[in-house]
Amino acid sequence: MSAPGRTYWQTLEEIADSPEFAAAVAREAPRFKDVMHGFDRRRFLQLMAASIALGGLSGCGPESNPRQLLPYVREPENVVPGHDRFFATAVTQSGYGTGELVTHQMARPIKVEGNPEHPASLGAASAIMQASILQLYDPRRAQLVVGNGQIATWETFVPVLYNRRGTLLDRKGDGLRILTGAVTSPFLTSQIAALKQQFPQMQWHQWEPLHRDAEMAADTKMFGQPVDKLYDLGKAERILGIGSDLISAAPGWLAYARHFAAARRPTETHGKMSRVYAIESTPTLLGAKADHRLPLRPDEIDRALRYLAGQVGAGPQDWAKQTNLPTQWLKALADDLQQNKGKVLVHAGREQPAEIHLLANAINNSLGAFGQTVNFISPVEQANGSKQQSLAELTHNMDAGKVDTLLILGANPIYDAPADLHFATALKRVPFSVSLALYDDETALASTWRIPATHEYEAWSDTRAFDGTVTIQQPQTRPLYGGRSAHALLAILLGQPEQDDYALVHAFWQKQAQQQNRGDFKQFWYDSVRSGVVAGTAAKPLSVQPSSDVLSHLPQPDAAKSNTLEALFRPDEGLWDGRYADNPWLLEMSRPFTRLTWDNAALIAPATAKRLKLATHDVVEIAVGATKVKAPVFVLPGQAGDCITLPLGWGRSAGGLGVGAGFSAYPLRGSEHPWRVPIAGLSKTGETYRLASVQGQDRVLGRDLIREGTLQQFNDNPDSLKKKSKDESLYPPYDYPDRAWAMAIDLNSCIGCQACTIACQAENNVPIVGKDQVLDQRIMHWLRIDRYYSGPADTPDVAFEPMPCMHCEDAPCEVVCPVHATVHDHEGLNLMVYNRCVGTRFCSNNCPYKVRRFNFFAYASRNDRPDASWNPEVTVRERGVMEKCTYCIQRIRTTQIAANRDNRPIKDGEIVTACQQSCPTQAIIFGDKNDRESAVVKRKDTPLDYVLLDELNTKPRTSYSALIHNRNPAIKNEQA
Amino acid sequence: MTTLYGVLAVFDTPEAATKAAVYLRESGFRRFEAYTPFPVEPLNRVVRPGPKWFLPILMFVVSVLGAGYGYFIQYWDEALNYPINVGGRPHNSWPAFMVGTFEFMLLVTIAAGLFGMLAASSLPKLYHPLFTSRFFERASRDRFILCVKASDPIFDSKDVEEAFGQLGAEHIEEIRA
Amino acid sequence: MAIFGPRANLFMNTALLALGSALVFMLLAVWVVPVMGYNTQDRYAPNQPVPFSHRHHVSGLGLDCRYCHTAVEKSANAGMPSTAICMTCHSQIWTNAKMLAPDRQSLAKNIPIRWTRVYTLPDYVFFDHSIHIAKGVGCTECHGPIGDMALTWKANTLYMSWCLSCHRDPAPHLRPKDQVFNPHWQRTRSTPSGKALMAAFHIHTKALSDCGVCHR
Amino acid sequence: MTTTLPTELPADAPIVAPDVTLASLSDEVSERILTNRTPRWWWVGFGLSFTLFMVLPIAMAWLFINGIGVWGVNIPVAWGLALAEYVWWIALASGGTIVSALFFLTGSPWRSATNRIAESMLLSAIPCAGLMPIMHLGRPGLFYWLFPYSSVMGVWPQVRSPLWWDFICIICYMLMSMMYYYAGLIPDLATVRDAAKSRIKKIFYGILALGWRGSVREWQNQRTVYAIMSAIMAPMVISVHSVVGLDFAGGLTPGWHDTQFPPYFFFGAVISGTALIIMLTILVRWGYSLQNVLTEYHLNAMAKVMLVGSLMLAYAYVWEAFGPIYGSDVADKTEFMHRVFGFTSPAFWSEKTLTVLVPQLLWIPFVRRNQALLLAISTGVIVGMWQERFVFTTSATEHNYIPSYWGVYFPTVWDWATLAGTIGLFLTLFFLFLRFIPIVSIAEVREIVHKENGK
Repeated sequence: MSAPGRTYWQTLEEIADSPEFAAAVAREAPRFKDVMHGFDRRRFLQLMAASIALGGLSGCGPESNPRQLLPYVREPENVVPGHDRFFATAVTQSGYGTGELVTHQMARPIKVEGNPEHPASLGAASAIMQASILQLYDPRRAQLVVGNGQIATWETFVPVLYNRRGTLLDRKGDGLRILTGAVTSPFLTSQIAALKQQFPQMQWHQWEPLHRDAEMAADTKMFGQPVDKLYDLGKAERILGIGSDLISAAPGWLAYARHFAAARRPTETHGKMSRVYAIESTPTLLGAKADHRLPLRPDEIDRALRYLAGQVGAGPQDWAKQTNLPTQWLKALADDLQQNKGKVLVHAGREQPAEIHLLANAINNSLGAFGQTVNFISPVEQANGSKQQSLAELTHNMDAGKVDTLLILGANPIYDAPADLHFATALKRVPFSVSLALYDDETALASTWRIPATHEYEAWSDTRAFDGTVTIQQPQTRPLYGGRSAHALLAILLGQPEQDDYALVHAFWQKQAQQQNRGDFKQFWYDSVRSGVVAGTAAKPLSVQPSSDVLSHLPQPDAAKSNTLEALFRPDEGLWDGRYADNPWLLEMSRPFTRLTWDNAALIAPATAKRLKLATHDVVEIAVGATKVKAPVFVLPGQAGDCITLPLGWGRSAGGLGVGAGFSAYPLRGSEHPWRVPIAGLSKTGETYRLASVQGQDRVLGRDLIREGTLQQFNDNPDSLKKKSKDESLYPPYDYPDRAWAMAIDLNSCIGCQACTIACQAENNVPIVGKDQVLDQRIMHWLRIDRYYSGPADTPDVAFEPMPCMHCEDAPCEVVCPVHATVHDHEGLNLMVYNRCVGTRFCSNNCPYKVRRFNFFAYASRNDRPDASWNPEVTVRERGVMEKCTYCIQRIRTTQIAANRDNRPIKDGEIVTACQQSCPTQAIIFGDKNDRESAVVKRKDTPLDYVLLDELNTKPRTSYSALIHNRNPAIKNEQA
Repeated sequence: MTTLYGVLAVFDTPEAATKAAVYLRESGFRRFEAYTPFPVEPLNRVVRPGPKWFLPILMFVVSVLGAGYGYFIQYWDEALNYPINVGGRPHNSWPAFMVGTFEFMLLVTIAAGLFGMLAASSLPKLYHPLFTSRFFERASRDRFILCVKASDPIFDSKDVEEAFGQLGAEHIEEIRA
Repeated sequence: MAIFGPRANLFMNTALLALGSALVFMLLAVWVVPVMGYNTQDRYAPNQPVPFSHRHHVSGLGLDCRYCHTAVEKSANAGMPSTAICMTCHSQIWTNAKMLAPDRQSLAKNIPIRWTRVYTLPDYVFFDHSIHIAKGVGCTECHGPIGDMALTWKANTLYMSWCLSCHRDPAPHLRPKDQVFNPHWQRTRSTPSGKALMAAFHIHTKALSDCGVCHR
Repeated sequence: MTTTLPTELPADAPIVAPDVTLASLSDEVSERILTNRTPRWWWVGFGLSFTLFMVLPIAMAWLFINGIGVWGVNIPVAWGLALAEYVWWIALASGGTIVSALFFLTGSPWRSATNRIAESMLLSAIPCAGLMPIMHLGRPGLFYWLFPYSSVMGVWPQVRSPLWWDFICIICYMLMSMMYYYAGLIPDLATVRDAAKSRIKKIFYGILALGWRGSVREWQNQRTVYAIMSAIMAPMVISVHSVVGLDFAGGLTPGWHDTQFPPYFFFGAVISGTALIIMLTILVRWGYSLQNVLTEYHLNAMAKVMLVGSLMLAYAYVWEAFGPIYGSDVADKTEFMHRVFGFTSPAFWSEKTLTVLVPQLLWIPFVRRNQALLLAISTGVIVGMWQERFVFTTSATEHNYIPSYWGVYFPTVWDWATLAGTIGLFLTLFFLFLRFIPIVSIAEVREIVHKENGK
């Protein structure tokens, strides 16, 4: 079977002597920088082409056309061919950095893991982080410098910019504008500051479509100064989420999710468990995990919060006399919160208006959350003003013709700016605009100059995490497509002789180190880069004075307006604001609630859909003001009535693979209504559109798939959820004396974030199949997260259930394979031998858990990603063979071989599966069932442990911990 | 002049042929054969074409051997050659091996039957002296033919032809090979 | 009147005989063809850019395998020697031997030498040199009398059945740790028995023939 | 199951026409294939069949070039049309053996004239069946890995798999049917050889007849062996189809995991096989105008078999419903509900109608004798059985144990092309048999003629 990954591996293992390799090594390990060579992209691509050509020659039997071996010319130190090496760095999302370790095989970055030493990661890695590795290799990335429509080169661009600098200096930088996204990078900030000195008249603007303006404004109002809040979920016993993105998108959510889950495992917390309430208009991950969830329209949320404020004494008493609200529910909530003063956390999502944030702050304040569950630091972002204002000013200046030089660094306003600003037309007024972008996106194409940007894995830079911790980002390879970094660009404007980003960043930190007198810089630099964390840079806690009367002059709530539709804008779980819209893994990642791939849709509550006579797949035309947008409908249980959620980030018109996928909601998004806007008209077009959702049925239909109970039940009788399972079997038992690999998955911890799915995809060379094939039900994900509803359709309980291979001891799949292609080994792994498979697909029919995947076409070779990006430790599967989760057998084998080499036992936790490693909430544990001390056994021994479809007696090795709800006895309605 | 193979007589009914055959046997002839368009039961008893039990026994023996081999090859495969844990089933899952055993047994039995039959009838034999007679073709149509072989100890062409004549043979002919 | 003369029987029988033997022959072919030299590439010795002789370097000069194949004890790949390694000696001796021109060019131009593979495993087989070395499997067990090869030739089929034969019964293929790299090692009366070695190396054959050992 | 049928002859339907003599019988039957003037209806029929057959190579080429993905199969529904048709073809084939072997044992006189048609049909149907499982493999080129042969991998087939049983069954069944066919055919070949005028044909059939002379010794051996063979073929065909049933019942998929399917499948074979034989018999009677040999008596008898078949099937259907409804398995229940009310339910209901309700008409003697009606009912049965196999194969995996992974199956144009192509293949082969093989077992009918007409 032809396996590009492996072939490339076998040839590149020796190719790797080539200059770019040595250079890459030098780049990755600073102390090798003396071995640096120049880098030539064309040569790199030639080599790739060569490797692709060689890809076809692999296979068994005689080598009619033997392959070649290319050894090093000079062996670099510390590179053992075939050994993984890890390099710390960080990726940013809307400015905030998350630390990670990038795995290298022969100097090729192939996998992203979280950096356990980094506060924002704690070892976990989000789906988006992990997918970034594919973006690095994406052949669709921008590769050409283009000036005024002419293909140019960096070398021709530099003088142009340099000359411009001259004229700008004369007018003190008047007319010079710089547009960036949110910036936390100390170095970039210092560069811009330096510019400001040279060009006093210049302006720096930032734009983030998913900005946190409202929260910032509210906090500034509340505390008299801008602050960032840090949450201590260990202390929070009562959590109220208001459309909260606390464990899904907020800066630092990976860390928050870790602590959130830790407080919700009754078996580990001696029967104690935080109680979570959620009030939201559209389902969030926090809402899914909430013990009580109340879907409300935005205006209802406003009044509900005022009611709460009244109840807990944070606001005027008369607010407590609200009507047409589920007051019984809210009252119970209010009482519960008050009984837990000091242990309460109220969190509102970035999409909530300033009033809500003020109310949340006030309630937190009066319930003594500040200093306990909520702590303050000065903002991590360097320029923390309103992004919206910032962009508005810029646009107006452009319209007024005040701007003649505009540098756009990694922003894409033409696509995602508020529609009413008409940025595109404004940009036409700018005679000289430069766009530094990863893709030839909408803005880049409209600028007079466009420069391919470096990926974050291709250049030196630095960034700060949600708590202020600084990471020095080191490149994982030389620029694959000739990109340039923002630093290099600004350096030119600063009149510095062209130097590469390494020198710049290095110099900057040398200065910093001196100022902070860090002692020996060499050591400091080495440690910081190596560990991925600059020690002691976490922001100091800030003591603030919350003003108590913020609520007094709060504008009156808009009157209840039911049956008038509202559009809500939300970030997409995979594409964020659209900047990841070209990433195949994220496009094909099933969204936690809709399970949609390759598309976004207008999410409508069942009741509303009924009223409007709409069904999933219908196409509607949504009119806001004069603008109309066509969108397919998706009926989403748990969505609040009368509001239609439109995920942002889709419908790109330029860029890479994402072009044409989904629809863009940005045209409907204006400045005054960034997150919710009344819908002028919604009309059914009569067309239908096929949405590729990978969820078959929404409910378990009486099967024992999701076992759940209440904390009450559990504490009264821990074994109440145990079901008597009989171990009768006709077959003599096989015993697994040495090792018995097993997995335990905790449904309480799983928040459905999809990180494990992407981790598995990255680790195991799982190909993407494309929308058509997903529609044909041929998606390849080895590990999927099933989503089940229970209870009424409008306010359902949600359960997420990760489904890897169960590795049944009496596996039904194995017995029906006629060629021994799937069998057991002596450690109880259910092996899948691809090269023996003839593709009868009987095993899949006979798998009760439906975790087997089949290569109906040669998907792997259809994926246009460079061979270098596949994991060389895993076979790339050919057309016509079955495949499935292997418990990451390659990791097991590598560790076992290493252990056997020096005759030592394997420690528990030494072997970690990809899904387990990436999981932010540690929902997945893998280990040896025979080792009574192992973590996996500890979890399996808990009374909550159960296996799926017990009655089939397949004896799965993967087991689950039942779902426990910490219900508030005062709330009768089980579902709300 | 080639050697005499035997004398052939054509009868138009099985009864006549049988009568003739009985006569031949009673008058001490041993080496004669009857050729008929369809099996005529009485003739069997007169002509005595050899043991009836041979083929059944042959097929039985073969079937036993076949079954044995069929089972063994499966047992060898799963339990001896490469014993792998398949879904926790025992290496010697004899119930599962039964199908293969059974089918293979039947296959070899049928084969033994067919080839045994041909061998026992010493077929194929494209050439046979009798084919030289143009009357012989009717043995596969509507006539019943007796043939006394010259090799019979008491064979004498004159007597035989005479006898056939009396027995009402339609046609009498000497066959030479 | 007959269409077939007496000879027809002869023809018929010969024909049947031929048919039968043809069938038997085809059945045998299933066994024979795969193990024919053409398919096993037995003694396949491709031309190399530099006609490197193990006989000269190993048996002659007594170089240790690990001098060139540096990673063989640490990693799955034995590691092909870099040009630099060749040049450690050949910068001193045979400095302008015609035969070594490719080396000098490679070093000068910083372009790797392109050797031709002698052993190629399919991509779905994951072989690890280091563990075999660690468990006392000598180089020559797989690479044949490599120490005496003028030009490296393929000494084994690399068929799965060949791998299995050793994975099922490693004992006869083991040798004391210190002899692993000895190209001319012979089992003597004093060498510990295969059983003893298996115990010493903690080799347990039970799981050694699991599919997952080589196929991932 | 298939016990003896009433062998009493209806007054109005003699088993052979009184005017048939030994001579006329041999001459007529052999003349049909010896004649140099191939009838026009044969050319037309053969031409159409062959054109249809030509769809198959195209479909296969497309399949092998692009991969199994060109079919509608998916996960969860990993088996689609190909497997359904495989079962369908096997059922049709088995019908042939049932008529020729089972009713030889029961000594039903009507079997003699029809068994050659039945077996020719069987031999034409097996290739169609055999193709399916190989085509549906992900890597068809490697199907030979199912053979127990010594490979350099040292790995052998996994003989616990129902698929392997199946593979072995098909191969054995094909070989055995051929030998059984030939063992019965030799005397007739001899007849044709002797009837042939042209030298070529004499040689051709002469070689095939292996020099059969019809001596008492040959007859005795042939009859002994043939009887035993029939006694073997009968259980053989039952086992073959039971194993096909085990392909499904062997697993634990809801809707498949049911002990009744082996007999269930066999019943299907009885009815659909007989139906096809009836259609072909009518074709042969009409085409070769052999009404005097293939009399209404035969049609009548086979109609009765079909009726019995439909009754057995009805019994199986009752159990098909009883299991899920009475049982406690939720998955089974939902799966059955899907089968009955799901989106394939039209096929489900029409299948039950065509295979169980409509054949009840056969209680009426008139219907059993009326060729037009018989033709219609038989066609209905065959179509119905196809639907049954289709619904059975796909509906189970569509609604499996994991609701979140429920799916649907839609055949693609290439699925249908494969079906069309195999039908073409079947007809092509059958027409060839018609042209070159005595389509009525002369030797066996002779005995009846002798018994009935005495000459």
